[in-house]
Amino acid sequence: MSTSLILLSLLVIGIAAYVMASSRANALSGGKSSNLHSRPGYYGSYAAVWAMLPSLIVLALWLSISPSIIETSIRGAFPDEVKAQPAATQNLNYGMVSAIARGLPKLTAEEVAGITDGSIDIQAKLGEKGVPLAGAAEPYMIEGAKNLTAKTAVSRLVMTGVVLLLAVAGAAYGLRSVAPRFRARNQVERVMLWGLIVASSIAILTTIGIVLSMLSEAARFFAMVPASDFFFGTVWDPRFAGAGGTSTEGQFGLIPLLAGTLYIGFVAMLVAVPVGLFAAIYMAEYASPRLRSLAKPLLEVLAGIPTIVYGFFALVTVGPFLRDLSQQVNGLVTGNYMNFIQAQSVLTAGIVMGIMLIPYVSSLSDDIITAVPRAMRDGSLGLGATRSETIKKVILPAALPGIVGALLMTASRAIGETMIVVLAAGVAARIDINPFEPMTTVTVKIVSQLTGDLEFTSPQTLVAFALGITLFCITLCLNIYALYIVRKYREQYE
Amino acid sequence: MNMMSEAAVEKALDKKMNDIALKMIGKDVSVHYGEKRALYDVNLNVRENTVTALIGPSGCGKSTFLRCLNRMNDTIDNCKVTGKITLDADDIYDPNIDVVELRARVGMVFQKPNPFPKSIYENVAYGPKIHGLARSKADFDQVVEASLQRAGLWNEVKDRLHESGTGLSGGQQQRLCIARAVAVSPEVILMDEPCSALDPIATAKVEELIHELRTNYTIVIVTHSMQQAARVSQRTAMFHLGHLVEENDTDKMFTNPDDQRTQDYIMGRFG
Amino acid sequence: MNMMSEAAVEKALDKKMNDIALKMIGKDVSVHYGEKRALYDVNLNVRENTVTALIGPSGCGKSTFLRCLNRMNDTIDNCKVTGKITLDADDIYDPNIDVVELRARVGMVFQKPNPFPKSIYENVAYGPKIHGLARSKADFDQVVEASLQRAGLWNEVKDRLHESGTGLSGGQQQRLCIARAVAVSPEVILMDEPCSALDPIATAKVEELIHELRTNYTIVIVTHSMQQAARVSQRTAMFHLGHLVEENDTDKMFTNPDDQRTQDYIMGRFG
Amino acid sequence: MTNIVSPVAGAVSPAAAPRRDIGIKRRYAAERRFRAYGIAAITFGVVFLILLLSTVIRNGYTAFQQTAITIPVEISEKLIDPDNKRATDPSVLIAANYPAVVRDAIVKQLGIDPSKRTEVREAAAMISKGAPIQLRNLVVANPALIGTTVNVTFLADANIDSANKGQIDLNVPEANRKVSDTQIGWMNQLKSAGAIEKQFNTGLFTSGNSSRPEAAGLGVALVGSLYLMLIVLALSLPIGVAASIYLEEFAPKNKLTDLIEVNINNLAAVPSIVYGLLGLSVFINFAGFPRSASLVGGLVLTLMTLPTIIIATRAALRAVPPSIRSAALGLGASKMQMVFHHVLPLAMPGILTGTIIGLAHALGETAPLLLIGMVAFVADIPGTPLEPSTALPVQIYMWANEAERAFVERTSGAIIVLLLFLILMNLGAILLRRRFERRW
Amino acid sequence: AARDQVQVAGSSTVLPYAKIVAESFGETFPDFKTPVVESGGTGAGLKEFCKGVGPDTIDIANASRKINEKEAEACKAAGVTEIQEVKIGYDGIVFATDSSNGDMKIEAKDIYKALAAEVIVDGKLVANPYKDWSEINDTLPKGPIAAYIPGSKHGTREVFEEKVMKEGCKEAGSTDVIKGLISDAKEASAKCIAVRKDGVAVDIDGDYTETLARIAANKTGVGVFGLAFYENNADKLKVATVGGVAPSTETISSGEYSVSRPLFFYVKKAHLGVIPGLKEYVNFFVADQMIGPEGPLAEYGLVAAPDAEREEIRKSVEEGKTM
Ligand SMILES: Nc1ncnc2c1ncn2[C@@H]1O[C@H](COP(=O)(O)OP(=O)(O)OP(=O)(O)O)[C@@H](O)[C@H]1O
Ligand SMILES: Nc1ncnc2c1ncn2[C@@H]1O[C@H](COP(=O)(O)OP(=O)(O)OP(=O)(O)O)[C@@H](O)[C@H]1O
Ligand SMILES: [Mg+2]
Ligand SMILES: [Mg+2]
Repeated sequence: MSTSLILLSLLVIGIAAYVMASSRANALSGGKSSNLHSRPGYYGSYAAVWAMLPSLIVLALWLSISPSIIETSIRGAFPDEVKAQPAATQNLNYGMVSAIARGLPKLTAEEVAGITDGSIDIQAKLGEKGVPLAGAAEPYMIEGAKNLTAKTAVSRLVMTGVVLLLAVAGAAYGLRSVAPRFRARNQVERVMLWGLIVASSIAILTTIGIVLSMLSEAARFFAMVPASDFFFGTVWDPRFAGAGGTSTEGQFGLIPLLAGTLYIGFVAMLVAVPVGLFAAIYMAEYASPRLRSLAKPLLEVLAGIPTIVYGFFALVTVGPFLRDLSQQVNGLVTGNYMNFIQAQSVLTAGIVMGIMLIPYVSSLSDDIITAVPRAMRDGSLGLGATRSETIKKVILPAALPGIVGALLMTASRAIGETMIVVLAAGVAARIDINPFEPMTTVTVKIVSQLTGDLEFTSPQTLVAFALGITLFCITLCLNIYALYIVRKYREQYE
Repeated sequence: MNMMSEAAVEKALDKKMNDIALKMIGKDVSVHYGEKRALYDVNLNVRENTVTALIGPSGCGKSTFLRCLNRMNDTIDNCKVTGKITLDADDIYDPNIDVVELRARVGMVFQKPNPFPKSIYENVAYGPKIHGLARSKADFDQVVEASLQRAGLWNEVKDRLHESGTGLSGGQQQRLCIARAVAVSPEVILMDEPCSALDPIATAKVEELIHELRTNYTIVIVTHSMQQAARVSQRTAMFHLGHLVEENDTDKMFTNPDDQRTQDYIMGRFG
Repeated sequence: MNMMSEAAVEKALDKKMNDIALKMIGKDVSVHYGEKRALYDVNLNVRENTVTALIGPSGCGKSTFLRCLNRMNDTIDNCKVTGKITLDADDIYDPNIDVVELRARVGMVFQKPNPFPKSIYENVAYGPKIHGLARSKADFDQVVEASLQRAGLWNEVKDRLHESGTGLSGGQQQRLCIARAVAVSPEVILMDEPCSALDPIATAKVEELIHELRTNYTIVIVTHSMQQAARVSQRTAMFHLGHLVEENDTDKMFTNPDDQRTQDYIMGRFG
Repeated sequence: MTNIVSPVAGAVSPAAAPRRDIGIKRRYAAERRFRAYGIAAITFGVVFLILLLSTVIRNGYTAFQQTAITIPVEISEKLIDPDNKRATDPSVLIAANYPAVVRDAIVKQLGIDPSKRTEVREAAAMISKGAPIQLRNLVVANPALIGTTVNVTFLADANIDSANKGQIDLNVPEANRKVSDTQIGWMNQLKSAGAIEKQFNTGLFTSGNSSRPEAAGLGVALVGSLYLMLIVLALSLPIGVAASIYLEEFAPKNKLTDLIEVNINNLAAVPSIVYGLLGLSVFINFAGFPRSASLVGGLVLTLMTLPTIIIATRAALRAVPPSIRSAALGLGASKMQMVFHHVLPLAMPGILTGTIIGLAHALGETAPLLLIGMVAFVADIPGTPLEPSTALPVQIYMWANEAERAFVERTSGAIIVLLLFLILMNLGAILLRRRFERRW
Repeated sequence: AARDQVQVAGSSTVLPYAKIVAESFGETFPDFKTPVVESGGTGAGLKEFCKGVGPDTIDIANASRKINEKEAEACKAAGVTEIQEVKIGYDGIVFATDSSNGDMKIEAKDIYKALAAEVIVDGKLVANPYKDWSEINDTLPKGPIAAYIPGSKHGTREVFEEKVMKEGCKEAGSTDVIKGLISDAKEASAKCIAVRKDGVAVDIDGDYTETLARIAANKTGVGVFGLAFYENNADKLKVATVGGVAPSTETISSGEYSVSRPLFFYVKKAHLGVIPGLKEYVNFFVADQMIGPEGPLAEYGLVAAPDAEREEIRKSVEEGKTM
């Protein structure tokens, strides 16, 4: 049976179990549900869970483990001289075997025979059928492939049997457990709880995945470039080390990127936080429902505009505008019409990114502010506080944890943004305290080092992974600090 | 102090006799919550330096009327108030009136205790702070202590002033809210069932407070305890189904009311 | 019906005489909120089909004890309960006990009315729904109406069953919460000042309800009205500063208490 | 406090009593300022939005129109099937010299001497290079057309399209323009003959990508984005909400859950391209999903969106007052029931906001798609999420980098389409959110 | 899973050409699906290419440079032993400014002087002091120096460094002086090509559109473009002659204009004849109809290889010659 068919049968068994168990519970209750511990639906769900969950787990495990078990046994049957080859070659050989095995079912019996006795060129034959082979196949590979096909078939058959049997057995067990005092709801809720736990573990798995997918490459980078040069270097200048290039590998100083990241993020937050917070406060506390229901989605559009659009907006409109403005201002003040704001600058990037981030602050904060119970507002207004005082002294403190969460997310987005920075602040890695000069961020460099024409094993590319890991650790520390702050100032209403 | 207070009482009584010092006047006050009408043309005056009790069965509109007096109904979206209410001859629903000043002058204790999720100290100091009634730390300490004393809560909380006000028992929260309202010394204090969660002793303390406040302040109190109304108030108004049934001197009200319904209600023959 | 109820009362009295039917037993119950200790080794039994009143000054730990009886204290982070409480001989703090089932058997009306921000109908129907006590729409209608009737709220809200429960007056909310608790017919009902926001007539109705419920249910009520305690309860327990001062038959308690403090409190000589 | 207020003389109005100074003027000024800040903030955001949108719309609205040339085409048998073998060998029809047919048609229409080779070439260049294919499909579908003359509407070449829309600066020296003066003359000639007209650009929505600007469309990108968003919505919303519920309502509050919380916040700060790396190694290399497929893209974007939804949901859950929880628990609801019946509905607005913002972000994201091969030239509309496809932002990104001028307006046009997509997508959530919003 | 279309990845410089070919291929062969062409850079493309053999790996990697040793080894280790290299033509690299500027004639040494991190002044290596084009060469227009050059990850950057900076260094006579000052040969040659970091030379990590936009925002700036991009935007840009030669397809293919680089693609031989359409695609690509001087690629801006070289390419494809 194909996997999807098995899944379908499991579903059918599950539904059947549900129906039977709940009707059985109904019958047991004798019309008075207080005789039962749980509602009949819970008994049904309990039986369905028993029918489907174990069998699904077995199915998943089987599907993921059996290939490697079969692989080991096939490899064990390889001739000794093949086994003596280096591991990489062996892997390739096994790749061939599985490719042949993929092709075998597409061949007729004669063709298989032909292949086995060597009268037909297997590579060409399988190529015809759309299965590419990396090289010429040796007899032991064909043998292995046949073996593989056979074993896979057996494994699948057994798996189908086991899984379906398990499902039926589970359903029966679930059904048998139906008894008035049986705590079906607790059991079902326990399963749900595990579901929730699994969902939250996805976040953990993502983290592990991210760290793992970067760690080994980052380690390779640090094998080529000393960590101290990376962490304490103040010059970012990875040179082009192309094919047979003569140039050296350049310098990979983290500091200018980090400074740029923090600076640009800071300016962006300087725009986004006040604007977003005030917008949220206005929408939640002052605006008429109509204005609010219009303004909120409008501002949310800002979050959906692709960042490249912001980037070009910064490059073509905001940057030159600020430059010309500074020219005029300088001219009026000093008489020297020299622009002091560069067209590409921290300021430009910060402002434009800040605009993009407004809805992150405004929409979330608005929801949280709206959720503060009315009694809090009444209490303060009744004492003669103005609305703004109420907001500042009562509502915002009560909404603080949520708002801080929103702000953290906003800051995170600011750190993770690329296109706006590239187009608005450029890619020049410099250290400067003047916000009117260009700088760049870690993220920009991660993207630019990962794309482009360099080979993947050069430190120029690998540095992206080192940057990624470092950024990860730094933001982690910032987040821990933020959590500590929130804990300290949290106010629980009621 | 006692002397003075007595003098004040006398003065108040004088005024009452002449029927002049009307602190607040409600004329044809009607309230709608959306479609539902909650008050029907209520004409009720609040006399200065007097305790006015509002009584009536649950849901008859006492809180609604009370909330009209300092415009707390403004905060309810679908609530519409018509008619005229004056405070010291100023129409409080006049667009030019300043709600904040109004509420600073007409303070309120809500029916459901609603302490801020802040420390007990901050809860009480909040009003004086926003109105600038205290400056130095010492001022604040003094105001906080005095207010908590008056609400009869000081002894219970003096060791935990900096713990959260939401961690108090129900009755303690109610007294905290009274302390909070008293701390800004408004001219009129509206109290919506201030003793509902209080034991007799605490109730007595609050009643004493009301008595004491009366010399300088005007008080409107909602209560469902006839005894309490009789004990603390000079004037009583009886509501029923959104109508003002009767308004009268408390003594008269509880001995010989004009309206049959009042009589029935007070006698517990109602419903 | 009346006959039966009388018979039941007699039965209950019988049990009481023999001192057997203890529905709940609290042994050495102590509660800490963080550092602060709120109850000190309370030993208090709740008899079956009896109304037990808890009295005592505000902040003495009545609500805290009540919340121990159905483990609502579990939801407060820093609250720690020690000692042993049994319901029908099962230790309710046993890790194997099903808290949900416990709470379905031991219902609660909270001190501060807390209706769900749903319609009045849904507020009442919620309990029966999750416990599967009603199936059809008609069943639900019937349960909702009966419960609201019992809480004396039906007439006021029958036209607006599908409006929000939070748009009710304070007293109406309180009765709604009572109706909500009654709708699931728990074995034990804990009521934390159920009449605090009610006028005398509504109070009388709730007291009548309590009286009626007593035949089949066990009731624990917190009240700060001595009169109410005397009217509705058969047993009274008096708390003070976290200690159980005295537990006794109500009659005895209000006439000739064993403890001096009880006497003082009841006489109002306290504080 | 016990001081008696100044004695009231007789029947004088009590209003004469001096009022307390509670700094009302100053406070009202602060109040007005505060309000003004709010209005300013909203105005700031909205003005920028309008500025952005108007720029985009100004540049892009022309992309929704397309110049088409309708000319009579003589489908001569001589050119298409000179040896009359089409009955036996259908491939003749496919391989026939259609470009010549198109060329002849335009040459005839303009009345050019067919022997002047450069002029002929220039004239032929006015019609899209896709025209021969269009003609071929026409003939293959209906071989009876051979030997007849039919009116066919071709797309004009992108440069003629631009010229027709007035986007080409005729002051630039002819050598530096893509359109010659002769072609402009011809264009005007065709215009006066009524052969050139602007029509609605349906191809923009239905065609796949193309290297010819006039034929390039967003079909693949639209379908791809649709798949992506469906996958993201179907996965990230339930997973995100489930995770938040566990962390906020069930998880014991200890160091481990703190770590998870911090960790999720931190995931929001991971640059999106890193998710691309993760997707490449997990979904393509490890799990063996195909490259360029929207399924993989959807999974990657799901991981990227999860932190946003989780953070928003947790904040919303936290904002539900505890009294609601006690009320439910007190009635004998289990914790699960309490959460799903009461807390979740109240937290819904916040959850939906998180979803709106998260999806908006996912809809506009390019970087992670780069590494899993979705930044690609794809011409065929994908039938399933396993086939190669692109996404709207990718198309915008790629068109923005095209050299041809005609792609400029299309880039803006694509942005408009993306925003429409965004608005449509969010409309449901916004309406839903309004339903759930209430104050208590 | 079997795949029914060709998958291509790699250099974004080659992308437009591959796109044109893929599209025409799809139209010409209705039986085959149009190939999918990813962009993402030569390095990433080759990495995917070298992942192994089989339908779950790509068939062709586009490259704007030759595959290097390490990459070829990685390929081999993964089983990609037979790789066909196909050169498709040349990419000309031009310097251009905003069209509002006057004619610009530059020499490699001007660029070197304007952009080098350190230049020789009075026999000493000092940080680049020049601020204005006219300080370098008075034939150049007056205006502050600003240049938009490809980022250090781009293949074009390498060409820029090798063919312009290094040449300019030599032309300016600095090479020898530097060699005299610095003993280490590697370091000395690095000095020649190091670009100043004071904001005068701006790295562009994006595409030429970004350079174009930057020039539009700063009219005195000089940008580096591909010939194809310039030709499509000739109305907005003014191209500079280098060494007196104006860049064009003719001058580049004849070698007169030196700043250019070859473009390639690499084919996985094991996939030929297996992935439907792959063989046809490769043949279609190298036909004169595509890469010839009259073909659409040349029209777009590719500099076609000389006739003989194209013949060579076709022959080696025909023979299936591998590296
Ligand atoms: N969540 C909490 N955190 C800290 N302390 C608490 C908390 N809840 C109650 N307390 C304290 O525990 C003591 C007993 O509180 P409890 O609520 O049981 O009083 P009570 O007898 O119900 O009083 P009342 O009649 O005022 O409701 C009080 O001093 C109170 O301040
Ligand atoms: N926000 C509201 N929306 C709709 N109706 C309301 C609202 N608030 C109160 N009502 C209704 O208006 C009427 C009067 O309510 P009000 O709160 O004034 O009663 P009350 O006299 O204070 O009663 P109680 O003693 O129970 O507090 C009641 O019927 C109530 O249901
Ligand atoms: Mg009320
Ligand atoms: Mg209490």
